[in-house]
Amino acid sequence: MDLSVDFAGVLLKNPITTASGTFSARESGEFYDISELGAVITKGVASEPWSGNPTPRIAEVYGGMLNAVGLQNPGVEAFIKEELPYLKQTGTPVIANVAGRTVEEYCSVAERLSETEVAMMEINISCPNVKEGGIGFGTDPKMAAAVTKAVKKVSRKPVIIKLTPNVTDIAEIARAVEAEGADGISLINTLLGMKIDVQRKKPVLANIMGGFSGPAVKPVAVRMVYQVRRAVQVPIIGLGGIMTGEDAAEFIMAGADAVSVGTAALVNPTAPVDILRELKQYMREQGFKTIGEIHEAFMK
Amino acid sequence: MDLSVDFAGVLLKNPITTASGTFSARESGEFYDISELGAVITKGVASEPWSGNPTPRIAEVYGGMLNAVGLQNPGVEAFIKEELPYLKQTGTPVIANVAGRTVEEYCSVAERLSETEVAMMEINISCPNVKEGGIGFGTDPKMAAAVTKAVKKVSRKPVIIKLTPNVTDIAEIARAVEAEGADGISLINTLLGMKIDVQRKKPVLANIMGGFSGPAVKPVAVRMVYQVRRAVQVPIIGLGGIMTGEDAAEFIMAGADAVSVGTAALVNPTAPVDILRELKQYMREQGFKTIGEIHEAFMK
Amino acid sequence: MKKVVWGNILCNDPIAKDVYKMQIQSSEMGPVKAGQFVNIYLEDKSMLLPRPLSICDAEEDSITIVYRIAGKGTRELSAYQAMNQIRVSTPLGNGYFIEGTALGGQIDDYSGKTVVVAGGGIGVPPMVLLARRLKEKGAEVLAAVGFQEEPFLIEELKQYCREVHVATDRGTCGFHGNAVQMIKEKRIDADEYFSCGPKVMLKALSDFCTEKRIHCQVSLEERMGCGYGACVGCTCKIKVKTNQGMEIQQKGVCKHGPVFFGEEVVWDE
Amino acid sequence: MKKVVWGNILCNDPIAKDVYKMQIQSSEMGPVKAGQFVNIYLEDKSMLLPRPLSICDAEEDSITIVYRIAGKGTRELSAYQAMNQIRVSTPLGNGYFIEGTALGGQIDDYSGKTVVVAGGGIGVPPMVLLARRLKEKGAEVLAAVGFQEEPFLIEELKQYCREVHVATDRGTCGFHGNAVQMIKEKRIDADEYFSCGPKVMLKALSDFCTEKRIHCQVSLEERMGCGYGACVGCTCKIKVKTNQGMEIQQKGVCKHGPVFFGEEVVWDE
Ligand SMILES: Cc1cc2nc3c(=O)[nH]c(=O)nc-3n(C[C@H](O)[C@H](O)[C@H](O)COP(=O)(O)OP(=O)(O)OC[C@H]3O[C@@H](n4cnc5c(N)ncnc54)[C@H](O)[C@@H]3O)c2cc1C
Ligand SMILES: Cc1cc2nc3c(=O)[nH]c(=O)nc-3n(C[C@H](O)[C@H](O)[C@H](O)COP(=O)(O)OP(=O)(O)OC[C@H]3O[C@@H](n4cnc5c(N)ncnc54)[C@H](O)[C@@H]3O)c2cc1C
Ligand SMILES: Cc1cc2nc3c(=O)[nH]c(=O)nc-3n(C[C@H](O)[C@H](O)[C@H](O)COP(=O)(O)O)c2cc1C
Ligand SMILES: Cc1cc2nc3c(=O)[nH]c(=O)nc-3n(C[C@H](O)[C@H](O)[C@H](O)COP(=O)(O)O)c2cc1C
Ligand code: FES
Ligand code: FES
Repeated sequence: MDLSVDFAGVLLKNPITTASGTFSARESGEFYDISELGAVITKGVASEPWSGNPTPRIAEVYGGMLNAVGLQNPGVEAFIKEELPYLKQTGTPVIANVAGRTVEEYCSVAERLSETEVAMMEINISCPNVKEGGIGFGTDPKMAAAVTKAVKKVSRKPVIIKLTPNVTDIAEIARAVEAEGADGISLINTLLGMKIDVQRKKPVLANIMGGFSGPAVKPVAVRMVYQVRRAVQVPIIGLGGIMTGEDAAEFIMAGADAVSVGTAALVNPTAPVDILRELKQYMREQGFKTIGEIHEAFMK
Repeated sequence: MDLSVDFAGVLLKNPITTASGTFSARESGEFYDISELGAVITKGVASEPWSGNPTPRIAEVYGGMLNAVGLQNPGVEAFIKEELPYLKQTGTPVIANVAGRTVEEYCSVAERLSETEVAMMEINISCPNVKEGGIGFGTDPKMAAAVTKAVKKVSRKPVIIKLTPNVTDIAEIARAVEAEGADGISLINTLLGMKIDVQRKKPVLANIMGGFSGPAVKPVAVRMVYQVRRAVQVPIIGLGGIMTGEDAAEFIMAGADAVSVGTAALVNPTAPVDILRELKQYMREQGFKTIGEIHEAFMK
Repeated sequence: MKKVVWGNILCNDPIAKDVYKMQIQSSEMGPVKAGQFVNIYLEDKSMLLPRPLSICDAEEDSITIVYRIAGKGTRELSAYQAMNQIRVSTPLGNGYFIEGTALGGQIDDYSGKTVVVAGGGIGVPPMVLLARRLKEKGAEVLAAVGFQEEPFLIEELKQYCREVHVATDRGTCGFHGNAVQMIKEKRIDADEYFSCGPKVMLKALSDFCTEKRIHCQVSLEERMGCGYGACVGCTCKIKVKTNQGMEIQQKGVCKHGPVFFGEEVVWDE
Repeated sequence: MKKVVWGNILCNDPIAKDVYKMQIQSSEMGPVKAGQFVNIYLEDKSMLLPRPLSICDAEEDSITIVYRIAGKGTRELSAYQAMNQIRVSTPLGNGYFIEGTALGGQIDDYSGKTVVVAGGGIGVPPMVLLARRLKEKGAEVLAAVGFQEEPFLIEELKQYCREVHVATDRGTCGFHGNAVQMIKEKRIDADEYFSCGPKVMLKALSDFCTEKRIHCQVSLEERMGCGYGACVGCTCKIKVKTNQGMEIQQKGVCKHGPVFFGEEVVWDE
C-alpha cells in the first residue's frame, strides 16, 4: 500500500496534515510522533507579532466549536528562529500558514519564508477578521486573485491558497486563484458563527462572532471540495470536520489530494495519527493500493 | 407573562412556528395540538404539483441532516382544497410557504393565496435546486429584489422573504428585499451540503447535494439573524437548528421576532410545543414578561 | 394521539450473527397492526434521526423488534442493556391490509384461506406478528423465509405457521437459493402472499403473483427523516387510479405504506 | 509522552450541594504536580471539547478531582457511575512552582517556612494536593478557604495543614466574608501565598502580597480549546521582562500556566 501523494511537486508520504491553528510542534509532539504525518501545517504567521483577540476566544457549539483567536502569532522572524528548526529536525515537510492584513504583508512573509526550509506556503486569505475595503480577501474573486498574483511573484515555494466557505460561489474564487498561478488550494477555513449565552445574555465570544469548525461543518466542506474539484486542476487539501479515517477518505473521494485534521486534534490530541491509522485500515478493507484509487472509485 | 408578538401586523399568540417542510397538519396534529403554536408555516406550494427528487432524499450527518426533497408538493389548488380547510379549523394562523421556478410562478401562487384565509406568505427564494440564469434567486440581491417587488405587487397578504445562508453577504440581500417592500424576513433556509458513503463509494443523496439543517447549523443561523437585525427594520423569523426553549431565546436575543422549529420536529415530533413550554419556563426563571424584553436584555 | 414514550428494555439479545432481538415494555404502546414499525431514538447526540424498525411481535404492553447491525445506530442499539430505558414511538405506518379497515383493505375473514408470509433476511421479523394475526383471523399460514446463511425466528414462526420453509443463499441450511425461488420450486401455493425483504425479492414475488393473478402485499423500505409523514422524505412511486386513468404518484412510505400491493408499485427504478 | 487514557471511576460522590468528588484510577497517570489539571472528555457527542479540571489529590495510580456542576458537561459527569470508564488526559499545565524545576521556580526546600494556601469556592480542590506537597517539603501549611455557603474538603485539608480557616460569604459557617478578607482580618501571615479561585479574589490576594512584598502564586482560569497548548485559545496577559524592559505578552494559560506569580498578571481587564 502506497499512501504517498505528490502535492504541487512536493512528495508527502501520506495525505494527512495538521490544520493551521490547531497544531503546535512541541505541544502536539508531546502526544505523538509528528514525523508520521505527511506534512504539518503551522499556525498562521504574519510579518510582525499579533496579539490576537480578547478572551474568551473559544466556545463550544453542538458538534463543533467557535474560535476568535484572531491569528495571535509571534511574527515570521520568531517562527523562523524558534519553531522551524525544531520542526526541521523531525524531518516532516513543513507547510507554513501565512497571515496578512494587506497584500504587502502577505508578500513580505512569503518572501521571507522563501529563504527557509519550508516545503510550501498556505496563504490564509480567509480569516473572518482580516478585512480590506470592508470585505475579506477570500470573499471577493478579484481580491483573492490579486493576493495570489502578488504572492506568486515573490515566492520561490509552491503557494497554496486557503479559501473561506463564507461565499456564494466557491468555484468562482477557486478559478480566480488558479488563474493567477496558485499551486494548490486548501479548503475550508471556518464558517462564520455566533453563539449567545442566554443565561448571561451576551455572546460567548468576546469578539461576538468567530470561526466555526468541527464535525458539524463537514457537509459544507465536502460539498465545497467536490465543487472546487470540478472547477480547477490544481491539487486540493480538503478539511473541515475530519474526525476519522473514513472522513478523510470521504474528502479524498470528493476530490482532495491531501487532508488536514483541525478541531479533531483539540478533541483528541493524537487525532492526526489515529486518523492516519484508520485511513490505512479503510484502504486495506477496501483493497485500495493508492490514494488515487480512492478518488477514482467514487461514483457520481 | 405575554408571549404574543405582532409580526407584520398579524398577531401571533406566541413566537413559535413550524419550519416549512418539516410540518404536516394532519400528521403533526397526531402528536400535539397545533393550535398551541403562534402560527404554522406549511410546506412549499407551487402553482402546479411538483414530484420532487429521486430517493434517497434524506441522509443523516453529525448533529443534523441533509434533504433533497426537492419541494415535492401537490400544487396550490390541492393545498387550498385539502390542507387549508383542515388548518383553518384549528384556528392557528397559517403562513403559506411559496415555491417557484420563475418570478411568474411565485406571483401566480401569491395571487391565488391572497384570495384565501392564509395569514401571511413566506416566499422561499432559497431552495438550492431552484435556478434562474444559473444562480438561485436568493443568492443574488438583484434577483431577490425582483421577486420581492413582483410578489408584493400581486399579494394582499404580508409577504415574508425566506433567505438562503449560502451567500457571502446576507445583510446585502436582506436590505435588497426590504427596499422592495418585504414585510418580513425569515432565515435561514438550509446550507448546501453533501455526504459520501465511503463504503458504497457514492453520495448518500440521489441528488448528490442537499439542504443541511439541524443543530449543527445553529451558529451560522444565529450569526446571520444578528447581522440581518442590524441591517433592516422589518420583523424577522429566525430558524436553523432550534432544539430547545433556550435555543429559541438565543435567536430572539440575536434579533428574531418569531422563530421556526424544523429538523427538531423530525427528531422529536412534539418539539414545537416542547420548545414553547421550555421558552415559557426560561422566561419565568429570568423574569421576562414579554418577548421584547428578551431581545432588549441582550448586551452586545 | 401518537406519542414518543420511554419504554423499558426487557431484553436485548443476539439471536444470530449481528442480529438482535429486543423486547420493550410500555403501557402506552396502544394497539399494534402487523407490518407497522416504530421509531427508535438513539442516545448518541451526533445521530439525531430516528431509526425505523418493524414490529416483530407485540403483547398487551410490550413490543419486540429484531434488528441487524447495519451501521452506527444499530450498533449503539445492540449495546443497550436490559432494565434500561429507550425512547420509542408508538406504532407508525399502516401495516398489512388484513384488518378490513385500511385503505384498500381486502378481506377481514381469512377462514378457509391459505396464505404465505415470505420474508427475506431482516424482512423476516414482521412476518412473525403477521403470521400470528392471520392465524387469529382463521387463515392457514405457511412461511417461506430466506437468509444469507443463518436462519432466525424459525421457532417463533412455527407457533403460527403450519409449515416453515427455510432457504439460504449459500445453501448452508434448507433450500439453496432465495425465498421466491423456493416458493416457485417447492410450489408453496396460497390465496394471498405477504412479504417483506430486499427490493429484488419483493419484485420477484410481485411478478410471480401478478402472473398468477393473486394478491401480494409487500412492505417497502426507504430512507426516512421523520417516520410520521411530516418531511416527505421517504417516497416511492405508486400507480394510482384517478378519474383521468392510471397515474404515477409519489407516496410516502411511512404515511401511505410501508405496505403496498405488489401491482401498485413502480418497480423499475 | 502525554496521553489520553481510559481510567476507571472508583467513586463519584456528592460532597456538597452540586459539588462532586471523583476518583479515577489509571496506571498511566505518571507524576502529578500540585496545580496541574486534567482534561476530561465527555461521552455526549454534541460536546466535543474537553473539560479542564484541577487535580485535587493524587496517589500512586489514581487522581481525585472535585467539580461543581456548572453546565451540561459537568452535569453529565455527575451522572457517571463508579466502576465505569472515563477518558482523561495525563496531567497538563505546570502547576505551582514548588518543585524548583519550573520556569521561575522558587525554592525547593520549604523547611522553616510558613505558607498559606488560599482557595475560593471551586478553587479549593487544588489546595489539597498543594498543601500536601508543601508539607512534604517541610513547610508549615495554613489553609484559608472561602465558600458561598457550604464548605467542603475541610477534613482533607486538615490532614496537611496546621490550621484550616474557613470563610463563607453569607456567614453560615466560620468567618463572614471571603478568604482574602479573612486573611487580612485574622492576620493569617506567611512567607508565601498560593491561591486558586475567582479572579477578584486572586487579584485581592495579589495586591495584598505586593503590598507586603512577598510572593504569591495564583492559578488562572480561561476558556480552553485543547488544554495542551495547540490552539492558543486560552491566553492571559502577563508582564514579561525582556531586553527592552517590561513587556505585556499573551501567555497560554494551559501551557505557561495555569499558575503565575501575582505580580506578573495584568489584572485590569
Ligand atoms: C419501515 C422500515 C422498517 C424497517 N424494519 C427493520 C427491521 O425490522 N429490522 C432491521 O434490522 N432493519 C429495519 N429497517 C432498516 C433500518 O431502519 C436500518 O437498518 C437502520 O435505520 C440503520 O441505521 P444505522 O444507524 O445502523 O445505519 P446507518 O447506515 O449508519 O444509518 C444512517 C441513516 O440511514 C438510515 N438508514 C440506513 N439504512 C436504512 C434502510 N435500509 N432503510 C431506511 N433507512 C435507513 C438510518 O435511519 C439513518 O438515518 C427498516 C427500515 C424501514 C424504513
Ligand atoms: C485550568 C482549569 C482548572 C479548572 N479546575 C476546576 C475544578 O477543579 N473544579 C471545577 O469544578 N471546575 C474547574 N474548572 C472550570 C471547569 O472547567 C468548568 O466549570 C467546566 O468546564 C464547565 O463545563 P460545563 O460543560 O459543565 O459547562 P458549560 O458552561 O456548558 O461549558 C461550556 C464550555 O465552556 C467551558 N467552560 C465553562 N466554564 C469554564 C471555566 N470556568 N473555565 C474554563 N472553561 C470553561 C467548558 O470547558 C466548555 O467548553 C477549571 C477550569 C480551568 C481552565
Ligand atoms: C483554534 C483555531 C485556530 C485556527 N487558526 C487558523 C490559522 O491561523 N490559519 C488558518 O488558515 N486557519 C486557522 N484555523 C482554521 C483551521 O485550520 C481549519 O480550516 C478549520 O478549523 C476547519 O477544519 P476543522 O473542522 O478540522 O477544524 C483555525 C481553527 C481553529 C479551530
Ligand atoms: C425535509 C425538509 C424539507 C424542507 N422543505 C422546505 C420547503 O418546502 N420550503 C422552505 O422554505 N424550507 C424548507 N426546508 C427548510 C426549513 O424550513 C428550515 O429553513 C431549515 O431546515 C433550517 O431549520 P432547522 O435546522 O430547524 O431544520 C426544509 C427542511 C427540511 C429538513
Ligand atoms: S419519513 Fe418523513 S414523511 Fe416519511
Ligand atoms: S487551551 Fe488550547 S492553547 Fe490553551
